[in-house]
Amino acid sequence: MANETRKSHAKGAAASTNGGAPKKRTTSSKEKIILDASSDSFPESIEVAVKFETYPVDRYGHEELGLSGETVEWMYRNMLLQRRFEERAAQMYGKQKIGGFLHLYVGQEAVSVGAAAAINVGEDSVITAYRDHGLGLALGMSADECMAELFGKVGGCSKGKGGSMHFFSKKRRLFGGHGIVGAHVPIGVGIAFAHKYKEDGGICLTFFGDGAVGQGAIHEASNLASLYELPVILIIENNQYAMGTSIERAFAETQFTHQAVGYDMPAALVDGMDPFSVCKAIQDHGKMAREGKPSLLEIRTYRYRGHSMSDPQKYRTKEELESKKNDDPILRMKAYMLERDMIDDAKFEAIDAEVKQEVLDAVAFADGSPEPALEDIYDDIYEESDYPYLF
Amino acid sequence: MANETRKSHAKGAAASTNGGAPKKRTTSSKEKIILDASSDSFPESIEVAVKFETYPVDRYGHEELGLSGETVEWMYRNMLLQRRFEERAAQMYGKQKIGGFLHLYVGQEAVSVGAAAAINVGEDSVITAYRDHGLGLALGMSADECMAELFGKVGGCSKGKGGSMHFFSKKRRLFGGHGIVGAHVPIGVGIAFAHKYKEDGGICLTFFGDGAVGQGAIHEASNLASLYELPVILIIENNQYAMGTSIERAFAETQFTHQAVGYDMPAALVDGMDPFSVCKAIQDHGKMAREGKPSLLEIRTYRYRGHSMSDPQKYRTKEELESKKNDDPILRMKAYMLERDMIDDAKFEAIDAEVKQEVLDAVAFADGSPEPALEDIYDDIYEESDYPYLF
Amino acid sequence: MAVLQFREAIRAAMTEEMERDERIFLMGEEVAEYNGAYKVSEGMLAKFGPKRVIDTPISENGFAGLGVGAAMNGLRPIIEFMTFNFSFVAIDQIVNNAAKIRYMSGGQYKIPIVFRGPNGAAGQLAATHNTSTESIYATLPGIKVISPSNPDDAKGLLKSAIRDENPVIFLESESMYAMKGEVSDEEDYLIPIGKARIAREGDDVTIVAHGKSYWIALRVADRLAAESFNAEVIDPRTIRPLDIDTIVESIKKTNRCVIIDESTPFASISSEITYQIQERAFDWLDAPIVRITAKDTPTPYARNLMEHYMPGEDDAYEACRRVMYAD
Amino acid sequence: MAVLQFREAIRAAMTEEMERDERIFLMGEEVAEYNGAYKVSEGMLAKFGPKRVIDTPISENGFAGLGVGAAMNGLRPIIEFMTFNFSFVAIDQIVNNAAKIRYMSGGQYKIPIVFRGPNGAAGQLAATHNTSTESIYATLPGIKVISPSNPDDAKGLLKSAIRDENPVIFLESESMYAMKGEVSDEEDYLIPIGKARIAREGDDVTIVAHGKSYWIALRVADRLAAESFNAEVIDPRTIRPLDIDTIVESIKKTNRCVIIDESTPFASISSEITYQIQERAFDWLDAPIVRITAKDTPTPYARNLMEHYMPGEDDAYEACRRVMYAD
Ligand SMILES: Cc1ncc(C[n+]2csc(CCOP(=O)(O)OP(=O)(O)O)c2C)c(N)n1
Ligand SMILES: Cc1ncc(C[n+]2csc(CCOP(=O)(O)OP(=O)(O)O)c2C)c(N)n1
Ligand SMILES: [Mg+2]
Ligand SMILES: [Mg+2]
Repeated sequence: MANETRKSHAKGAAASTNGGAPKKRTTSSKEKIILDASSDSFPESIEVAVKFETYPVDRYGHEELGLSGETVEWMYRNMLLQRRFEERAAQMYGKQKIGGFLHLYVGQEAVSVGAAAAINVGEDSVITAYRDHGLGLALGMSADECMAELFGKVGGCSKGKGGSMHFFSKKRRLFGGHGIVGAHVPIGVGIAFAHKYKEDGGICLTFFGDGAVGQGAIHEASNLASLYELPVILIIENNQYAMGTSIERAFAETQFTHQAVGYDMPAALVDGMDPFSVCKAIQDHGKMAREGKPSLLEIRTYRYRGHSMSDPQKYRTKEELESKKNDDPILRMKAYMLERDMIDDAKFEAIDAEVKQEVLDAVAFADGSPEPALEDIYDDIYEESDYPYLF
Repeated sequence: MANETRKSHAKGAAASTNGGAPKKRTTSSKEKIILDASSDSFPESIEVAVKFETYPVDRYGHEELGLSGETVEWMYRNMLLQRRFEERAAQMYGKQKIGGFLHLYVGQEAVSVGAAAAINVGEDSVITAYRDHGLGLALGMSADECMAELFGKVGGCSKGKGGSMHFFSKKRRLFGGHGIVGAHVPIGVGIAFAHKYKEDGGICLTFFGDGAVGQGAIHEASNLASLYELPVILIIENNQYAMGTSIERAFAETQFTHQAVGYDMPAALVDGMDPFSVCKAIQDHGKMAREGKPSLLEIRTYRYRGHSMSDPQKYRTKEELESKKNDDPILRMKAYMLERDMIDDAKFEAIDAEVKQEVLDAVAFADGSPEPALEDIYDDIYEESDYPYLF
Repeated sequence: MAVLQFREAIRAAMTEEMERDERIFLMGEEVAEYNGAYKVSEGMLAKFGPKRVIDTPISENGFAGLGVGAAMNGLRPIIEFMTFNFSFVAIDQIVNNAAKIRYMSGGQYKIPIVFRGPNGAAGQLAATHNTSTESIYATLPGIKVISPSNPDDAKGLLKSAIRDENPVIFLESESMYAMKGEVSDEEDYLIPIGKARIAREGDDVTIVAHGKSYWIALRVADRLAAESFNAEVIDPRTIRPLDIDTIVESIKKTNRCVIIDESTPFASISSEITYQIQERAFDWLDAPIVRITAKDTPTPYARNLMEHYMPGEDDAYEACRRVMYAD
Repeated sequence: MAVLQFREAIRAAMTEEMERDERIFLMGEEVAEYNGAYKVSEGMLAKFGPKRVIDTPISENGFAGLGVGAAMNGLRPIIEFMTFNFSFVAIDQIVNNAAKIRYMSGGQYKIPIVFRGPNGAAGQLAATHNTSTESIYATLPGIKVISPSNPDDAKGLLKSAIRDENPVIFLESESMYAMKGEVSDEEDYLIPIGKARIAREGDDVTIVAHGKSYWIALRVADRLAAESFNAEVIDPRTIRPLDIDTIVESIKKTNRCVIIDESTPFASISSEITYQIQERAFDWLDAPIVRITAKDTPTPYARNLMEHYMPGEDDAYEACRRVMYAD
């Protein structure tokens, strides 16, 4: 097989259509032992040897990550805010103040704050699936606008039109909140495409669940991201279940980093119970993304609550759940701060009280915010105000 | 991370829903160095080291493959038949006896005959894309029914309703001929699912082009095949172009065997210019498939003609094309047989003449076969003859 | 007669058919171990085992295609979409494969497959989770589309769908799953596909409504009855093929028609029924046909907007009065 | 006025707009180095370079979604489907994302994107390669759908589509690409989206036909003219929003209507136009509206069947005579 001819032909071609930049085929972490040999002959055998970085818990301190003491406090506070916000939302769901589905993020908070602390919020972009409250709050959306959205009120971040699954914030560059599993991942890649096109230096964090790995959309998006060298990090929030299906029952290969091999993409495994590990991973891969090297992160995390409010959770044992809860990211963070004398118990109590109040205020705000007017149903569909709807 | 808990929980689960059989996670060719360690801790690093088999040209003789002299002669004859059939079809297309698209297989013949010689035709199943004439003939469909299909006549294999892209033969278990790139691959996996379900010992060869690797359907189908341990071989006929797009311009990773890593699936690279190499690869992986181990084959081949009849082929050089033509599978086979004195020149001439006549007869048959009656347009849509169509 | 929930009627149909025919299997997300996202398949894994009740990854395109292939190779798959909103990632398998392969193969390969699951609105789930897909699927020659309105029909029609030799789209409803109704316990209870049901006779106005909307039609008919108007209520049950004969017969009696459907209006079932009525009963129509549908908008989340979005009973009632020139 | 091929008119529209606005890019299979599968984008790579004219892998779902994301983040993508037959693997991105995200975000994110490419039948390509998709896409609130019938409209409407702030489906035709016609060379030639064109005035019967079918309508009108019947021919140009006002005005004059459309009939454009006409002009109709469509079947390959499948000029002609009670 005239391997060389093929390759050299292609190089020129690639140079001229991949968004301007030739595709660089070598990645630091991967060696193709035989294939890239510049021999004209068919290979005797093919080997692939790839090493993936990992980001375990308790390895990183805030200083080496360049995070200030205030940022650390913010991280703690925001995780707590997410937790309390969602606990309250669950209560409001019980009172039927909230309709539809409500998917809680409880247990996964370290992922969102670690990510938010690693990027330039307001310049970089973020997109995720329907389990989106945590990310919204981590990006700085107010508890008010978030709670009001759950209540379906005009004060909500999406004016009450999106609900729990569809948080959007143009200001914070949260591109949603998306309900069709996997379908927003190509969108994330497109957001990154626009960053590159506009040369604005931005990157797009594209979060999705382990379950979404089953969707073809992820495959197409991964190849496009790598082929066009887009500033994106594809982030699997592997909480180990998609509704009642554990990853082992859904995937032939449950080590998701391995997916990246098919796209010549770097990948890493991250422990999502420590916000510093997440932050470090996203700092590192964010840098790569800004240099045109997209990557895949598998972040191992865990959701303490059911998939949604109606989930009997027979698919996991109480023991499993309890053992995971021992790994709580908020407790870990608290311990970290106490160990280092960063703040004292009184301050923790103050934060607790503040956060509690913030959530109560959000409920009051949401309660007080008006329902949309019925004629608003026709707003926000088209740009035009005179579009001729059917009646 | 409580890796072990997770794993052991899953094993039981997998056992009960993966079509009855627990998923075996170890494959001969792949070693996960650290991940499978039964440690409760998060891995320090992850490595994947996979070795893929290769099947180069000129490595295998017919005897070690268990092929008789007659079979070898059949292989030669059938490749020639495909070549002559398509050359004639191209001519008939010029005469407007054939409409629509006509995608020729010229250059790729070794793939189809190698495959046909490796399976139990009529018991095993085959499905492919729109470049399907070669496989149809290799499976024993008559030149008559094939040519008549191209002519859109009732004597055609699909009664003139399918045309070039849609050859079907229930008798030969050719499940099509499919025009939507990639979309038949899940169907191939489903055919294999039925073989396993019925326990009839059959396997399904699922062919698709390199271009189809861009489709999400392939990703979903690969995972399903591996997860359910279905008797299927996913076969990429990598002729290095999808229309005018070389694989380097379409894929971040052009070594397609690497895709298999994400599905914990064995894969191999096959030189498709030698039917024995193809045959051996499909024998080996067919055996694995029958034992419930699906796999991925990348068969490197080359099409001498344009994508379809209207392709100016500016995307490749004359030199590239000529160098590939030197690798012709029919010439190779002829040389093989001559070297071994399997048949003499006179016999080759006789075969040539026979094949030529067979194709001429097919044209005559197609010409003479009647057009479908206009009312046939309503046949073969539903089972019922009294379905109330709109008019 | 037994009183069953809608979901139980569907389960009964699947169970009876699977007991009868080894080739039938059920596949979809959470159908097995979880007992169904909406508990439709509860207990079926226990009964039939993992060979025949099969959980999938979230790969609708993959497993819809798998179903088509299995059907071509002699099995009779029931493929559950958790909801039909998610069928859009798999629709190519239905449009281009399930609907067309029999034809393209000159009749060699038949595809006896049922795609089933909830369709349409189900409360405040917002725009991506409330799509009524019948107008789209019913455009496809090669496919049948069924949308039952009650447990009895659900059972009888699903059994027929499973036995049908063609691909069938069977549309259920999240919000109706808990609805109870009398269900025949006849040994082999089969309702023919393509036959409408005249749910209530009347000669003042014909109301056509399938699925969930049927219940609005009944309530409207009640209100009209209180005013001594007799509405004839027709549940088409099957969308493709459509039993236009039954509808036209009714129009010839009532001379007016209101269609209730929770699809968005453009190029929907209501458009099609209107075309066919005016084609066949033009001279019998005394008033324009009126449709009451979902609003011509994406589905909003907020409770009040969502209610406003859905076809309204009051609107339907007023439409009936209007076509009867009752005001 | 210049005489351009249909494909050249489309190229001119894209080229002019891309010269005007840096944010516009063209992406699709074979659009760049191959110069377009049907040579629509010929020379555009050379002109605009690989940053703005971009070849893709065969990943319609991926690059349609990429386009949606790019549009949300400030660009104005033109996404080419090699043909709309292949849009079914990507339709979820259109149904659930392009059409709904503006709404679900409460208006925060607009999605100015054009999905374009050939639609409908194109000779003997058999069932999977001949689908008319307008009936399906036009069901979607949030989307606009355009189907021009001639080079001039193609240019003026595509320019408007590219400038539109909403997602637009722009349907072309393989078989019309080589058709020549006069095209305005006005500086900024914009035809408003949502305005039908009265192509020919008449008061005996209204023929409504878009895209390729428009040319059948013209031929039928010619034949009728030879018999002294004056057909009014309306090309709706835009399917969603539909300019029903223009159609209804015409019906009020002619009192009869024939619709020609190469979609399969069920729940199609013709069904919808019929509903809307009878809704607004019931009392003006002197005969049932008749549609002439593709057959209610998958598309066959054989030449004679394929011809039979398509809406026929003779059928349309006879339908016109029938609704005029001319026989
Ligand atoms: C295409 C599609 N199929 C099915 C669903 C129904 N569904 C909603 S969430 C979910 C599980 C997703 O799991 P995962 O991606 O792991 O996210 P997690 O809920 O764990 O955050 C499913 C199957 C959907 N929304 N979209
Ligand atoms: C989903 C889809 N997208 C696009 C096309 C148009 N198309 C037909 S063949 C082809 C190239 C396919 O290349 P490959 O898979 O390598 O097969 P080959 O032609 O080389 O045999 C394309 C893009 C299609 N048929 N289906
Ligand atoms: Mg999950
Ligand atoms: Mg190829």
